[in-house]
Amino acid sequence: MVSIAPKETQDLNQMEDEAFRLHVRQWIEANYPADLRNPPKRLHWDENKPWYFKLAEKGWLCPGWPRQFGGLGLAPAKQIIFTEEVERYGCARTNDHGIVMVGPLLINHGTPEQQEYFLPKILSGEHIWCQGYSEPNAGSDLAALRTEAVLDGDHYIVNGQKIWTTLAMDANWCFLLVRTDKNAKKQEGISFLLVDMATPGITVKPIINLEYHDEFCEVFFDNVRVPAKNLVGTPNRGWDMAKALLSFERIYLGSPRLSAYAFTRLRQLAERMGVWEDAAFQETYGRLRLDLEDLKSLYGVFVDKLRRGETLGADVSMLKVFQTELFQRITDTMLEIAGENAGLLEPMEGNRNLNPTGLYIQARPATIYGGSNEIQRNILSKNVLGLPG
Amino acid sequence: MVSIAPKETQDLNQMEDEAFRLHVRQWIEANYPADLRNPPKRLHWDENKPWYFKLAEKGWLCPGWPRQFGGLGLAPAKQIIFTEEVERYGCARTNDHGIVMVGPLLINHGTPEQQEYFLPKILSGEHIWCQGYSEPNAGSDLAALRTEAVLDGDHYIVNGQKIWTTLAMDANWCFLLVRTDKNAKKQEGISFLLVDMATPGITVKPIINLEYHDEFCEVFFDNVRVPAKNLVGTPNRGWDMAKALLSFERIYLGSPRLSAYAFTRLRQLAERMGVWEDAAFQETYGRLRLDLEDLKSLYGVFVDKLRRGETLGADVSMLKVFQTELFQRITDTMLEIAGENAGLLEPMEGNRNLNPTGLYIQARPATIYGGSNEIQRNILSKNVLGLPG
Amino acid sequence: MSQALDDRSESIRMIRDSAGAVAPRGGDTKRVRALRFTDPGFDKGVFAQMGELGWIGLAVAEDAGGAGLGMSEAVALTEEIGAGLAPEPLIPAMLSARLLAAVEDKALLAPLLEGGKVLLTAWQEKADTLAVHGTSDAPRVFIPMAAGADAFLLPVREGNRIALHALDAAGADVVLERTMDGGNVGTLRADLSRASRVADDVGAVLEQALDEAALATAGHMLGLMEKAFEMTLAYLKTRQQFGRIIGTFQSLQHRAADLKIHIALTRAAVESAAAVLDSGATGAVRQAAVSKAKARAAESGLLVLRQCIQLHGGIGYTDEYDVGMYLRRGMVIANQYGSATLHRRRFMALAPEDVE
Amino acid sequence: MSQALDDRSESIRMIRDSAGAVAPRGGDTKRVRALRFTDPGFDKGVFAQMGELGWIGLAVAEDAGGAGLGMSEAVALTEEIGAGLAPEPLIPAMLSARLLAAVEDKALLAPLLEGGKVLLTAWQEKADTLAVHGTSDAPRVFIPMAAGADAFLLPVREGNRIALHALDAAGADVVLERTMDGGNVGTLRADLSRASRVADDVGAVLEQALDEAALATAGHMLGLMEKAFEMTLAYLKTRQQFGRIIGTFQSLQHRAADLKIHIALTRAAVESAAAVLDSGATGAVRQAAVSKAKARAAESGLLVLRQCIQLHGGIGYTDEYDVGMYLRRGMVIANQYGSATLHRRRFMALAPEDVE
Repeated sequence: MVSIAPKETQDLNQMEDEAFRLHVRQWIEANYPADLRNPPKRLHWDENKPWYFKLAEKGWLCPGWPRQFGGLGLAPAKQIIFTEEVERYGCARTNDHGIVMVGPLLINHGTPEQQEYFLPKILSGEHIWCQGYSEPNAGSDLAALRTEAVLDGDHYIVNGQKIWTTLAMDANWCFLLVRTDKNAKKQEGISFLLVDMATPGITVKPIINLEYHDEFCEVFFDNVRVPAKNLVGTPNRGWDMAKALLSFERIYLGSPRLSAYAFTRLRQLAERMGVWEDAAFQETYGRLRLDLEDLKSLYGVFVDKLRRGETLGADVSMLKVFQTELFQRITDTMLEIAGENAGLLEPMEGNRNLNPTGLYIQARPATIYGGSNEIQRNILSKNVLGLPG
Repeated sequence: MVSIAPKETQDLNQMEDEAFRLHVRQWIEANYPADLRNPPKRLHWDENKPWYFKLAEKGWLCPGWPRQFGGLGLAPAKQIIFTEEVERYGCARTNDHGIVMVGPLLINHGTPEQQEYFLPKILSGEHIWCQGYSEPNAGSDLAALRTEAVLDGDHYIVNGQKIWTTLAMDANWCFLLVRTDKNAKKQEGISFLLVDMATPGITVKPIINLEYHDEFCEVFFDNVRVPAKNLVGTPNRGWDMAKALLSFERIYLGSPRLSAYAFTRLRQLAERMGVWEDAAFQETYGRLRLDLEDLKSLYGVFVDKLRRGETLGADVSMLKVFQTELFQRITDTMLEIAGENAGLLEPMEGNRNLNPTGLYIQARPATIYGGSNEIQRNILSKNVLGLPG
Repeated sequence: MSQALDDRSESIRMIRDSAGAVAPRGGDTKRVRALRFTDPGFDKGVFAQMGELGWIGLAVAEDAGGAGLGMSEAVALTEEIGAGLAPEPLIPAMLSARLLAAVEDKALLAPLLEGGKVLLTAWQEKADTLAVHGTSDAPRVFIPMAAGADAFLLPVREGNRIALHALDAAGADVVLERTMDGGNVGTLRADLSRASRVADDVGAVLEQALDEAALATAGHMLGLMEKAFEMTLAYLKTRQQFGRIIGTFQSLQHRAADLKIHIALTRAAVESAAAVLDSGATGAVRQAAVSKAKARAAESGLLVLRQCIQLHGGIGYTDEYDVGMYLRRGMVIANQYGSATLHRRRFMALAPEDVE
Repeated sequence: MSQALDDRSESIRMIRDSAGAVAPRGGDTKRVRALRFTDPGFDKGVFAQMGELGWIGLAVAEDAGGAGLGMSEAVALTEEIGAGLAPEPLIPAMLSARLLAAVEDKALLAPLLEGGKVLLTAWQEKADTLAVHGTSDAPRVFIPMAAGADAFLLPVREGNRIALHALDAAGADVVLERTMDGGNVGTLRADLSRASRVADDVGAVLEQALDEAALATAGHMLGLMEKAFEMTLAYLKTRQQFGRIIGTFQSLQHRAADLKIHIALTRAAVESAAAVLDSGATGAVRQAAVSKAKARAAESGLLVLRQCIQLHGGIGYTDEYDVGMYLRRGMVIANQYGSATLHRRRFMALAPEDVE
């Protein structure tokens, strides 16, 4: 349907797994900017767009999208290898909401017009998306959202406020959960709206976080006029679509990569601080190591399911809980052994690999975002263990 | 009022603290049976009655009771020293419900007749009491108790079942919480009744616990006739009296003695298992040691309040939570280092000091009885932190 | 690895089904309770049944009279055994079978595989070890269910080799101690002059067999965890306090969620280790995989089991209620074939890190 | 010990009250925020005020110009300073005052006590230590708020003695690094030829002063914990999600209860240690008491502060909301004058056990 064809002409699905892995690895090593490996903070668009365009050019931006929508139609098993290699090399996460959220949303629920208009612009990097979900009084309780969209002729008039909107300052489009029926029950009456960030009435205000970084934003909507055709799917049925999209996030947040990265840095720090040989440190380190290895094993169980084309159940929340808390425990240990360096703002000795405070702070929100770990435990309790409300 | 005068003629309150401590210590060492120090299980009456009678004879059975009721009228500061010495030497807990519960209850709320009849028989060891509180469906939720007492002339007819009644098989009297008004709100309509265990209709059935020991019992009441004059205080007002009595239990359960005892045994076990010098074990041991020391400091804060004659608040629950969980963590560590001895039923090598499994099992219910630690945290949350219902 | 698991899902399912005949997951604990604190502490008839079902020789090659299956099936089986609390010494018997099959001593192997004779290997000289010293005159300790042994296999060091001897249990100097779960362990002071020589060197196969026993024990622990947790969930869903099902209390819900995570980690560690062994791994790779699984099982196992007691409240502390039997069994097996600390350290010493 | 505390409750109350003038517990953080990432990172006027209030010489004897109070008052004061997040280097200044009072150098001491001069002691040569090597040419590291120093006191080893030198900050080679809380630490490469000799041996008093600084830092941490927890409780009592005040969720209630226990343990450890020092304890008794308190404060401190972030959810991760400032300060002071591990090990090495 769409006009950009993937550059990769050979059918990657036909390759042997290991050959494919090597193919991906070599290309990444040749093309990913070395100075951006394992960046300590989430990168802004101006920093990571060269890489985004490299991926786009190669046709590897959206490997999981079907070929008819401009993707590679990569089989799940191959997608996993692709992701493993991206993570192995420490490639920065791009402004990927268009790729992982909007694309699948439109492919599954969009009109042909929406697909034809939006998908190529994601593939080309023309549209960079942000996700308008949380609100000041609808965080963990997302369904309590109050940003409303009222139909006025062939436009919706949007009023309200979003918060924790990742990299909204870099985005030119936003996919927005809005309330379109105030009288319906909480989860009903919510719709999915695609909004051009250039529309008058939108104000983006960065939030400085504990990393002194502006990763998140508040986004204010003051009588913003959005064409009615930009509603995705059925009006008032946005909640189910939003929930379905979260499955990506849950496995992503459960990936061992952050813990594995921090663990490597723990060793470097321990060596630098002269405690590496300390038997008690070795015991702590060994415990963390086994936690990490078992996390990898458990992650493998879920990845195998994906590889077999199965849908993941609510039990994937186990990964998110364990991974994020392990990440925190590793960085807690860093602070304990860092001596007075535990108070420094910048990496030690200008060495980005010796950055205990940066990683410690970075690990804090991991248990909050993507559905706080309290929410994840509620989900496990109710949907996996069947404990009563 | 009562006839038994304390044997101790000198006024102990006048002694210097250290002199008093020495006085108590020497007497304990001379009189406590050496083979009963730090018994691995709660002793039965036939085992600990010699010590009970020794105390009674000396007049030290109820040091805290006022002199006019046959006690020593010992000042709080001196009582604390007395308790410290008893715990230091590892004296077994006696069948002490009469002493710490019934005595204070009757002294504060009993009729002169009740005081005159019952108190001397506690002091003499003629009456051994047990506590009829919990029921199968009223454990953590004690106020849900359903054992009922219906007035029939000058007797109450008691029907129902109690559970977790400590050493009921050893007791000849029971103080019982019963429902005397089924129509009142949960906490109202509860009364305090004193019951002769020889009354027809009472069946005591020991419960074998995880120590393979019969410390607890079920007690069944089938049309048991109890003289109405054995009701303590105002009918339907038993709940408040029961709650007030629990303050003893909370500080008692928060005492560091169990953790301190287990900690000593941990060292002996570590030495025996050859891990004492292991640096990683030393780190674990050091953490437990500091937890124990800080527990002692915190316990000291509460003891100081008692010494000043203050009433303890709900925050004493902190001690119970921390002490019992520390006790468990110490015994968890024992099991970890015990190798295959972690599975033995009896102490290792016939040495009662090398008894990791006994202590491990003994530590399990500590977080359950006396108001489970979940309940204690509820209390802390509501009554100390003021968090809403 | 996961592909291999997929291919084997059928044999694993069959093993689990067959386990139901002996150690039914949903069954009562009458049989188990009746055997506690008796001698030998298990049922020789049931042991024979285990032999007939091919369990003792599960991982022994078919041409040696075994079932020719692997560790993936073995851990599924021991998991079921754990869930059903069967007291029979299956894992020690599998260990002995592995040795005898390797040295091709059919005379001893056949009755063991059939479950007609209980042969226990007396390899251990001190607590918490996997090392086989083979000191000829050292007492051999912690022999599980020694009260029921018909014979002992005795590794004895001769220079760099570990010879294997067999010793009839009748007349042997065995001192028994009771275990928490109502079973027993024995200390054997062997009189080598009464023993017969079986093989010249079992050093390598014994090392492997001990690894397999450690992993099978991890599977046993997984079964205890799963079943005790299942009972606990059922209790949380029915028990009322304060006018509410206690499973509605969020603090208990979250603790249950954490226990579920520990169980899932244990299962992932055990099953992935079994797949590593089934892929033919040897040496450090095998040992690292086993140690990773056993360390997890020992540590998460006791954690889950003791929390199951706590979540039951008072009733969990009674002998009458079954959940305590799972904790007791857990105490017995947690450190068998190596404690969490031993295995954690072995893992750290063996497993290379992906250091950039 | 507790009797002593009772007697001092009045002086402790007065110190706490006076702290309100400078670091009001209930006040806003405008002043603190404005000073972040500036040079010198604190307000010399406020420092002078601290001097006028007698804080810098709090534990210095009255005849030496101090307030003649003790550690019980000092930890109450630093607790208030922590609760109010004041960035002024009070604890380092108290340390310097202790040294100068001991060696009776009134010329240097007087302006320090008055708060007119900021004198910082550059004793430290590596991270996480309490040892004073006094290597004459070694860079001195982690000097808190070095950007604001008027002069440095420099301990230099001469055989078995530790001499003290003073060095004007103007012209000194100081490299600054920013800290998480917006302050700074400096590395001083001292040119001893520019320094003046103050005293021949401060070894013993410096050891004591470092213990006192460690304990005062534990008090500082206690203040951070108390205040951050107070903010968190207030948040739990007002914030709504799912149509409920989030403080009604039992999992959050129980976590709050656990944090309260950690705070209570820390307070008990800090205040009892202060009483030990005030009773005149020296040597191992003093060191053990300090180490017990500092180990607890460092460990429970960070635990409580990071949980306060978690209990706030997203808002806790913003710089705009104050609770994060408490975590950041906590990161800066947790390991100052020794980490939890250092102090735990020192305690274990020093404190005898009551072994039967």
